[in-house]
Amino acid sequence: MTTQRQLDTVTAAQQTPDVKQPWADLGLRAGEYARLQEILGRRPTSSELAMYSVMWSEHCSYKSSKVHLRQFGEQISAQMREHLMVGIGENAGVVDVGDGYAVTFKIESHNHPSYVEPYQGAATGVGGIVRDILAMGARPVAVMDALRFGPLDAADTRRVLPGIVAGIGGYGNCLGLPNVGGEVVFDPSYLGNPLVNALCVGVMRHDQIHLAKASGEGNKVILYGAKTGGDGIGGVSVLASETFDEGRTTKRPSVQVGDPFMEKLLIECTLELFAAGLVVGIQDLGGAGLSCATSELASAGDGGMHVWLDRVPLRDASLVPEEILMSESQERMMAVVQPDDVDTFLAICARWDVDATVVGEVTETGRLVIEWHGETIVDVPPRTVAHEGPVYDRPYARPSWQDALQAGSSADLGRPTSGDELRSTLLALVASPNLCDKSWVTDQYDRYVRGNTVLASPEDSGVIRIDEESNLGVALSTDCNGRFAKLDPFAGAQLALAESYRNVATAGARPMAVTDCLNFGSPEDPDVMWQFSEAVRGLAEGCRALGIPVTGGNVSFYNQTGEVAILPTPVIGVLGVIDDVTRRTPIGFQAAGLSIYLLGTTRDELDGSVWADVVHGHLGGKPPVVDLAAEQRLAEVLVEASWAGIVGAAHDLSDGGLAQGLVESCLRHDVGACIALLGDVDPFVALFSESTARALVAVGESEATQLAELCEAHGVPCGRLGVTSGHGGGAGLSVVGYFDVPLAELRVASTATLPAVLR
Amino acid sequence: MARVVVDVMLKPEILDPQGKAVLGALPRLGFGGVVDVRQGKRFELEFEGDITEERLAEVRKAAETLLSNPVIEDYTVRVEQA
Amino acid sequence: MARVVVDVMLKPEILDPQGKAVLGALPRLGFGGVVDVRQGKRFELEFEGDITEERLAEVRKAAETLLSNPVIEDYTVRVEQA
Amino acid sequence: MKIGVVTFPGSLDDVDARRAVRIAGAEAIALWHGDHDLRGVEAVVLPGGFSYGDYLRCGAIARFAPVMREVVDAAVGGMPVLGICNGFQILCETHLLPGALIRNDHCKFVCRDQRLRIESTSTAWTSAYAAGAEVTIPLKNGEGGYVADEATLDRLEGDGLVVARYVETNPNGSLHDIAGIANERGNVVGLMPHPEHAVEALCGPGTDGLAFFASVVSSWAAAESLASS
Ligand SMILES: Nc1ncnc2c1ncn2[C@@H]1O[C@H](COP(=O)(O)OP(=O)(O)O)[C@@H](O)[C@H]1O
Ligand SMILES: [Mg+2]
Repeated sequence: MTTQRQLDTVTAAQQTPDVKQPWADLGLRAGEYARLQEILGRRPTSSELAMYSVMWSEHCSYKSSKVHLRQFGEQISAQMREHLMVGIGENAGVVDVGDGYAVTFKIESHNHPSYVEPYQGAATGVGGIVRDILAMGARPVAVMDALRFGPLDAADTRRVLPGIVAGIGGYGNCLGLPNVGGEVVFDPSYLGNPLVNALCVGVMRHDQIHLAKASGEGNKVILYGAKTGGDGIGGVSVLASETFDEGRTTKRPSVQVGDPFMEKLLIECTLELFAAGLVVGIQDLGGAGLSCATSELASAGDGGMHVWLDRVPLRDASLVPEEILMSESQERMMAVVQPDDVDTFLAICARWDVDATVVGEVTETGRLVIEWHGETIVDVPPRTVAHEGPVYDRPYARPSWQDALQAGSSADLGRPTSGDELRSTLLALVASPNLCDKSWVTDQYDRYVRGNTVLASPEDSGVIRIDEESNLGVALSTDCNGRFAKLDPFAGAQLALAESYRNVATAGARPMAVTDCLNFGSPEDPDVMWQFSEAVRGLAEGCRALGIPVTGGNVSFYNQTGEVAILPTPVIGVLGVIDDVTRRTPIGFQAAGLSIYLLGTTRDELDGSVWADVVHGHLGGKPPVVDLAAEQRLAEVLVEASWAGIVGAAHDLSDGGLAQGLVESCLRHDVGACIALLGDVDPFVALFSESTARALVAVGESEATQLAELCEAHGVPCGRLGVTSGHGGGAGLSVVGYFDVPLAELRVASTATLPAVLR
Repeated sequence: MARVVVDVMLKPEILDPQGKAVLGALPRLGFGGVVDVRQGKRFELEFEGDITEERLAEVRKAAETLLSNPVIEDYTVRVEQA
Repeated sequence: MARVVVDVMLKPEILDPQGKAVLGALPRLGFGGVVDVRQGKRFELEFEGDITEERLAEVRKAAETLLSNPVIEDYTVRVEQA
Repeated sequence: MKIGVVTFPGSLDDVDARRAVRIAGAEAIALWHGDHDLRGVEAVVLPGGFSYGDYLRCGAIARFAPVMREVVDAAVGGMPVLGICNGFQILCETHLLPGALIRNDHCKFVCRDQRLRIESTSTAWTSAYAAGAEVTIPLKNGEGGYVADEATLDRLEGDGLVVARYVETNPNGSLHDIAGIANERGNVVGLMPHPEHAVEALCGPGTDGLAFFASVVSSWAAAESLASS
C-alpha cells in the first residue's frame, strides 16, 4: 500500500542525502535543520523530521523562555526546598503537605485552540492539565480556570465566552472534578486572543509519587487509553511557532475533540494501576503526542527505547507513521511496566474498558529506535529530541513607549468628591464587567462533586479537604492584573504573586508553593521579550522573598492579533495548606453586630486601577507599591487569626479597593455594613485605591482585642472601620457622612451585567 | 410552510465520542454487524412561504457560521417536502 | 460498506430548548424568515455488506430501544447510498 | 442496614452517596455495573454522574448494564431505590418511573443551592421529613427538565407522587416545577437535586439532604424491630 511505498527509512535517508525536506513548513529554522543533520550525521527521515520539528517548537522546547525560567531554580533557597518533593521539570511539581500526603498542582494555557473552537479548545485544555496531574501518581481533586476575554460587549466575546465556559464545565463536570475558583477578566487586548488557563490539583500519599522515566532494560512500554487518530497533527508546532492570525487558514490547527468519559475511565484505571504497584514510569500524551512521550520517557530514564509503531491502535487506518508520531489525540497515557506485570496491567485496563497495547521496550542502547513493519524509521539520541533542543537568548529591550506610559499618571483625572459622586462611582464599578458577579460563569461548574469542597467561588480561594478524619486541606487561588503588568512587568508579576498569596492566607491557609502561566505576545518582538524577562525576574525574586518556590508552570507566547500583543499576563497560582479546614475563613459577613477592621496601609494608588479604567478608560502611571514583607506580616496575622478562631470573615482587597471588598462581603449573605472612614483621609482614595497588603476582617466584640494584639505583634496596621448592620431586606452599605446604598441596589448592579449580554 | 434540513456531522478525521459510545453499546445489547457509528445534529428549519435560492444561500451561511464550526464539522443543506 | 441513517427528533408536543435557542439566535445574526427550528440527532450506522430486511428490522429495534426514547422522541430509519 | 451504591462507568457522585449513607448510619456497599449481584443490600442508590458520558441520552446506556436487571427486579419486589440526577434519568429510561428528563430550558449546565418543598413524606426516602418542609439542596445538571404527557402529570399530581418541587425558581424548566417523583408503591424515588451534597455543614449548603438517607434507614430499623418482636 502507498504508505509502504513512500516510507522514508533510516537506510533511505543514508542513501538519499539530498532529498528536499519541508523543514520550514514544519516551523524549523535553517539553523535548526542544520543542527539536526549534525546530530544524526545524515538527513533526518521524514518521521525524525516530524518528531524534532514538533519537539523543538516553542511550545515543547521553551527555546525562547528557557534562559529566563532558569531563575526559578536558581532562586530556590534551602528553606523553600523544605516542603518541595518534586520541582520544575516533571509533569507537575509536588509538595509535602504533612501527614504523609503530597499535593501536586499546575496551571496550563490552551489559548489559541480556544479561539478557534471555544468549546473543544477549552475542554481539551482541562483534559490536558488533568492528565499531567494524574501522571504524577495523584488523584486529581479539583480544577480552576483563569479566563481573559475582549470587551464584554464585543461580538466575538459573545461567540467565544459561552463556548469556552461551556467547554470548561462540560469536561470538568463530566470528570467529576469540582471547579473551585478562577478569574474572568475583560480587556480589549484579548479580543481575537482570549486566554484559557486551566489549573488542576491532585493528592497522593508520599510513596505514590510517579515520574516520567523509562528505566529497567527489558521493561515494556504500554500505550493505553483512546485510539490514535488524525487529531491536531502538527498542531503544537504550528500553533506555537506562528503568530495566530485568522486570515492564515492554512495554518489553522485541526482542533481536537475531547472525550471526558474516556478520561474519567483513564483516571480510575490509572489510579488502580498505581495502587497495584504496576507502574515503573508514566507519561501523559499531550502536545506532540507519541513524539513527546517516547522521547521524554527515554531520555529521562536509562536512555534507550525500542518502539513498534505499527502496533499503535489507530482510529483511522490511513494514518502514516509521521502522522501517528505527531497526532495529538486526547485521553492517552504511556506506562513503563515490568514484563511480569504486563498481564495484570492489561487485565485492569480491560476491567475499565480501556484499550492497552504493548508498543515498545526499554533498552540501554541510548537510542530511541522506532520501527514500522520491520523497517527502522527513527534512530535518534532521545535527549536531543526532548531535552537538548535549541535555546535562544532573544534580544529584548525596554520599549520606547514605556517611559511615556509610566509618565501618564492618573493623578489629574477628575475624581469624585461629593457623597453622590462617590455613590454613583461605586455603583458604576460594582456593575463593571471586571468587578461584577461572575455567577453566570461559575454556576455552570460543579463545585460540589466528591464532597470535599469547603470554599469555592466567589470566595478568595478554593479550599479542598484532603483528609476526612484530620480535616487537613489545601487552598488555591489564581490571580493576575495585566494592566499593572503593562505599566511595570516586574512589579506586575510580583503584584499577581502577592494577590494570590494574600487570597490563600485570607482563607486561613499557609502559602506553600507557586505555579505560573506566563501569557505573552511574540518573543520575536524585543518589547514583548523585555516584558517577559522582567516578569520572570520579578516572579523569581518575589518567590524568594516570600519563601515559596515555583514548582511548575507554562509559557504561552504569540498571544497577539496582528502586531498588537495582549497585556502581559503572568497568571500566578498559589497553593496553601490549612491543617484544619473547619477553621477556614470565608469572605462573607455572617451576622450583624460584628466589628469591621481594615488591615494594612492605604496610599493614594489609582494608576491602572479599575476606577481609572471604568470611569476614564485610562491606563498609565505606576502600579501600586509592592511590599512583600508587609504581605508576609499580613498573612501571618490572617493565618493565626483563623487558626485561633478569632475572625468571622476576611476578604482581601485588590481590584476596586475597599469599596469593592465591602460590597462583596456584604452581598455574600445579605448582611449590611456601616463604616466611618479613618482619620481625615480623602474618601475617594480610602474607598477606591488599590494599595496592596490589605484585607478586611470582621470579628465579634469579644475577639476585637485579640485581633488588635495580633496585629500589634506582627506590626500590621489595624483600624476599626465600623460594624456589620442589618440583615436581609432593609440591609445596606453606608459610609457615614457620604452615602447609603441598599444591598438590593448593589446586588442588581452586580448581577445584571453578564446575563444582560450573555443571556 | 416549507422545511429546510441541515445535517451537521463531525469531520471524518475528528473523534466522535458520541458515536463511539453508541458503537460500544450496540453489541452489548445484541445488535451486531455495525462497524461504525457517527452521531451528529439534525436541524429542521421551517419557513413561511417558498424556499427561494436567496433563502437557501442564507441557510448555508447560517449553517456555516452558527449551526456548525467548519474547523471540526461538515454540514449539508437540503429542502424537504413536509 | 452500506449506511443506514437514523434521525431522532423530539416529539412535536415536547418543548425543544436547543431549537428555541437557535431560533432566537438567527435574527440576531441577521438571518430572517425562519418561523420554527427543531434540533435533533442524526446517527449514521455503517455496515459491512448489504442492508438486508433483517438488518433494517434490527436497526428499527435499536432505534426504538437505544437511539431514541419513545416517551419523548420519534425516529425515522432509512438506507443511504454512501 | 446495607445500602448499595452502584458505580457505572462515568458515575461521579458514588463516593458522595456512600459517604451520605455512612453518615446516615448505614453500611455503604459498592455495587459494580457489570455484576449480576446486589450483594445482599436492603436498598440501592443510583448516584449522579455522566454514565457512559451521557453522550447519547442521559441514562440511555446505563439502563442496559447487567446490574440494572437485578435493580429492576428488586425494585419491583419493593426494595427502596433512590435515583439521584443521572440515577433519576436511568430510572426513567428503565420505565420504573414515568416521564423523561430533557435539556434545561436555558440550555446551560446549572449548579446552585436550590430551594425545594418536600411534597410527599409517604415514600421510603422522605418519611423523615415534615410534610411541606422547605429545604436547600444542591442542584447540578444539564438535562434536568422533567417532562411527561398531561395524563401522566395529572396522575402524578392526583396520586400524590410528586415527591419534591422547586420553589422560588424553576432552575431547568421542569413541568409543574417537579424536582422528584415516586412510583405508586413509594419505594422507588427519582430526584434531580443532590441530597448527598447536603449531609455535612462543612462541604455543602447545610444538612437538609441527610433525611433522604435517614428515612430509609429508620423505616428499615422499624421493620426489623417489628420482625424480631
Ligand atoms: N472562571 C472562573 N472559574 C471559577 N471561579 C471563578 C472564575 N472567575 C472568577 N471566579 C471566582 O470569583 C471570585 C472573584 O474572582 P476574582 O475577582 O478574580 O477574585 P480575586 O480578586 O480574589 O482574585 C473568586 O472566588 C474566583 O475564584
Ligand atoms: Mg480575592
